[in-house]
Amino acid sequence: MDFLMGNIWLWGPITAVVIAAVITVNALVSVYLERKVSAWMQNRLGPMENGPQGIFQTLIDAVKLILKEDIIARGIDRPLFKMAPYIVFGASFAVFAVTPLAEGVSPADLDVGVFYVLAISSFVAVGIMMAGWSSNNKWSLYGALRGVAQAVSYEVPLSLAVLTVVMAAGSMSLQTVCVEQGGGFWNWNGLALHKNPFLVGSFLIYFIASLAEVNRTPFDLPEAESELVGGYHTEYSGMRFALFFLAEYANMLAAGILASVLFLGGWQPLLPALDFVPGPLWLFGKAYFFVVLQIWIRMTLPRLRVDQLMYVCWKVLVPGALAMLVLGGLWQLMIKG
Amino acid sequence: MDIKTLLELMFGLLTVASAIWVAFTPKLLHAGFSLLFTFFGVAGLYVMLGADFLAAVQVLVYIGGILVLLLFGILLTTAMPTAELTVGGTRRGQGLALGMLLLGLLLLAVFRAGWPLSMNALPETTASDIGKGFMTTWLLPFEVASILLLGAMLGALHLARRAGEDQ
Amino acid sequence: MHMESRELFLHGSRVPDTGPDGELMTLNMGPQHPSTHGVLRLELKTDGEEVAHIRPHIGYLHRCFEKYCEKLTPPQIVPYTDRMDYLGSMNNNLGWAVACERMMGLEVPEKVEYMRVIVAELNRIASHLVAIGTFGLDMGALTPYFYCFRDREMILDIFEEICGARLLYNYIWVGGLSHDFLEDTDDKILRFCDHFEKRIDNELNPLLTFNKIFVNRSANVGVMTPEQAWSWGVSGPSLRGSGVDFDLRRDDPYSIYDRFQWKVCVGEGLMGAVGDCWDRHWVKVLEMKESVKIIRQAVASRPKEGDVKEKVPARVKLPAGEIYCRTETPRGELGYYIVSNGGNQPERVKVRPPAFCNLSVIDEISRGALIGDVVAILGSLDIVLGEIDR
Amino acid sequence: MSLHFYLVIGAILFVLGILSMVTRRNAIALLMGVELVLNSANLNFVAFARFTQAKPIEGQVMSIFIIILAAAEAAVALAIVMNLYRQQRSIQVDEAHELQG
Amino acid sequence: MDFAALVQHLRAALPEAVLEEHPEAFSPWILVRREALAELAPLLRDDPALDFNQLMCLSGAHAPGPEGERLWSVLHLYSTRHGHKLGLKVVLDVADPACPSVAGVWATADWHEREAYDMVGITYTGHPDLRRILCPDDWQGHPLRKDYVAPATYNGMPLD
Repeated sequence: MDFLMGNIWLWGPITAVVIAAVITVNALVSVYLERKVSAWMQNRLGPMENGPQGIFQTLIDAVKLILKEDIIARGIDRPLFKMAPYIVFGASFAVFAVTPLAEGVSPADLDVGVFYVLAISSFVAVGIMMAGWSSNNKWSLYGALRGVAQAVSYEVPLSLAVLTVVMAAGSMSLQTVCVEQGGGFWNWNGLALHKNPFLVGSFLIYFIASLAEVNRTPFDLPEAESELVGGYHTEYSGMRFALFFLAEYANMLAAGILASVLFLGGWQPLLPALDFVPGPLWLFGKAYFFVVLQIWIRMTLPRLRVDQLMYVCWKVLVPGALAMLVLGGLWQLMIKG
Repeated sequence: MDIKTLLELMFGLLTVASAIWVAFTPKLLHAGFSLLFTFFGVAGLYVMLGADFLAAVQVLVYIGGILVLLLFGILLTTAMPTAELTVGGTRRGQGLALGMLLLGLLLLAVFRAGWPLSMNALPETTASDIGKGFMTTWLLPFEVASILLLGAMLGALHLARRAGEDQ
Repeated sequence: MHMESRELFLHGSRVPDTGPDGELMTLNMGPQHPSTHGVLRLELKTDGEEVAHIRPHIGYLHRCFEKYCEKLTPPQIVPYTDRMDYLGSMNNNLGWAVACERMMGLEVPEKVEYMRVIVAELNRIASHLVAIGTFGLDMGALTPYFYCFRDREMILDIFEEICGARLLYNYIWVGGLSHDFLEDTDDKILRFCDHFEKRIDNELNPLLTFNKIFVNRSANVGVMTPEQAWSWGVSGPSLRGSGVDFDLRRDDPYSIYDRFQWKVCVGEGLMGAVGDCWDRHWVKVLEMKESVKIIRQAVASRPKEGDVKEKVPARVKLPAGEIYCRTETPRGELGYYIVSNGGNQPERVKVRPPAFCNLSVIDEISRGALIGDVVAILGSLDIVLGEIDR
Repeated sequence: MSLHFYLVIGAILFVLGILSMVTRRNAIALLMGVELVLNSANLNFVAFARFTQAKPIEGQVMSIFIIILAAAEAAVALAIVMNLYRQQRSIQVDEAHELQG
Repeated sequence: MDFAALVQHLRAALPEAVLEEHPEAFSPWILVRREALAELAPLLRDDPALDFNQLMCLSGAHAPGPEGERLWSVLHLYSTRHGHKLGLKVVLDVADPACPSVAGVWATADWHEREAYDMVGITYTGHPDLRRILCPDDWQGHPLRKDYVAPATYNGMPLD
């Protein structure tokens, strides 16, 4: 509750603006990364026209999206249609409020930080459903149904994997989780075989489930362009589409941030000696490592089918995550006492 | 104005306004999505009451679970997205009269009763207290609740299966 | 008939609207849809994600090929055949040339025959590369598509050198060819073959063919039995994918295919049932290797001397009579039914496009499939709408 | 804000929930009414715990139990609704006669 | 079986069916009596000596002949087991363009008959779903008829 106690009139707006700026810049960087990394993997050049190596291409695309007409087709449920992008965007926006940037520095260090992130991301499902339904387009509806089913299902293994970390750290505060992993990369949860080997399994499960949560290949069924045209955002254009786009890339980064905080030490440096590099750089460096990993996977793997998606979730990830949770708990009890 | 009071007012207004929409809108889908704001407003009020863990639970279970379930139910029980989904109200007048009566009674009770007020300092963190409570004082209800959830899950699975899938 | 056509268009006649779980939803896939490989409309009757029936609606690309043929002389028709199956133009040219030459009793020089086989097989590889790449794309695999197109580009470069066009070649004429190969064309082709064989084994197969997700998506999906395939007139890799050992190049020989050592590849159900989408994909992969074999032999033994246009008649006149002549294009059996009354223009030309028949089976093999499967099945059938609609 | 503020909001929510349950015919709209009532009860519990008790945790624990109940109730109720829809093609509750013994 | 043997076999099985034979053609064909086609088609497919398992092509044509303009429905059959081919032709009057459908025997005929109906206007009796296939469903006329004149407008849209 600390953030309410300080001078919220000052800190609230500043934090909001900074987060908005981070999300926007992140979208520009991630889109550029996605284009260049995929081009590099596919023997192409990618965007080359605007600026050196085409670095301004995404900026120009963003301007284009903002200037484009906001088309609202006939038969659309207007209030819901207009509201949906804001809900999706707002949810991904709010997740960043608990990012631990450095020791003791985070926009809001909630005691229930991890839980807060999980709770807030459930808004996305409702927003997706709102968008898909109100579009009055069957492809959108399919996308929405898939998206919601997927988000709800993969939240289970995701939460279970996160729980393992919470158990190990003894706190749901992201700051505490970070502090716990100090002292070099061998103490990071995702690599610390000596601390609790089952955390490594949780790391893997978390990463796979987070791919599904942020709708990335091979789990990008809600927007599977070769099947559902564009999924739930088929009917969107202009600024509203840009919001979905921003939210998607913000979610990618948020998944990366959460992964690095929970499993790779967050703002902790690689080695204690590298302390002089500021924490946010470490954090975002690790987060972008995960973003690039997501892009890499997208360019490598085909997409799963709906039934296979559910199979992977309920028959592979959930039992796996449960096993990691139980074994990790036992380890905690027995070995560490 | 105090920031806290302002937020309380805002959340309260959001809760009530969206709940009114839930109760009176003729469109089923709008009622469903309006419920999102009611739940969110209530979660905000929980935060104002110092129950941050409960607020997160509220969002996670009500919005992420129950609301999604309700919306899914709506979508699955209507064949086409274009169909006008009315909630089919009846006895609107009688209901309204009854509601007004009830509201009057409740408000009377709220304001006339002498509540033993005793403001306490907020605990440092509610999550660990609640967790400890579940494992000690309320262990039995906690276990009963988990069995109830398991039973509900199995029951729902059984009910939702198609007739031909019994084998 | 016309009276009820509007009704038929809107509701269809033989497709029931109810499924086991109540009403079926009509879902229009296309005419504008990323995975219809052209302008095709599939009317899906779905029960949730499950597809109960598919009704393909074609004709969006109808360009009156058969009507034009009645007004053109046989050499003038050659460029029009290019535009039917625009991914396998050489093979379309070849089919037309073979049909006309059979009617006229024309013998083409050895050299021309060899060169025809080389370009036809190169074009087969190019076409299969597009088919494989887009099949992967349909399943969300983005990168193999670019790798396939990179290799296809090398073939197109060769074609550009020998005839100046990259897509619609007008290369194989009745009685000959439009241009001779260049000095270094043979070397280029051989270099491509060396490069390409490695690419299949080192890149395409590990990345796509044996990718676990890809296999799971395509194996046991859209299974077509040999009986179904024969009944619906399915041909080409789709027929062979069902385990049928039948290839017109061997079983109804034309040109000089009987002189080469190669084998007909059939689906064996390595990953699932025989005749599933994976088998159809696998047959294409194997066929590309066989085509490389044929090309190598043809390049090695082709006569280098002589003119490729010496036998091209100044005025082609088809003698009176009718013929049905078929050849194996990348997509299967391309048949030309030509009726001539001895005049300058044919009386009637009917094309039997392979993709037309291949597409018609889609309803039968995708009952009970999911929407994602329909995309896979469509991709595995490898249709070209320009040919279906003509 | 005082206790009364929360109690008033709780009362309004409760009345609106009852109103939905009484006037709506669609089964899912009815369920929404139930959720409103449960929320109002929860809000009261938490508010009372905050303003009148030495240990505010007990009210919150009660609320969590209610949320658990609500989740279970929603799951089962929706399963019933789905079944109803499958058999009757309608989820208007006054048309559901088969539930009567 | 060569063409002569095929014709002999058919004449023995169904004496009325075969009207003419044309062994001299590039693709030898027989002229079949319209009424006999429905009976002939299952025989062609199921008789183990014939075993025509593939309908290679079914074409509709509108061709002027000695007796004036006629509609043709031409079937080209192939047997993968025996490797023999046969062309079947049914000649129809423009005024009475009904022809028995073989879609129940070879499914290939389903779409090809629809195309023949669309292009030259042969109405196949017994076809499961005889609709236009390439032209729009409300198109007027049959484009591959010799006397076809392209309409000036379609649904109010000018056509050039």
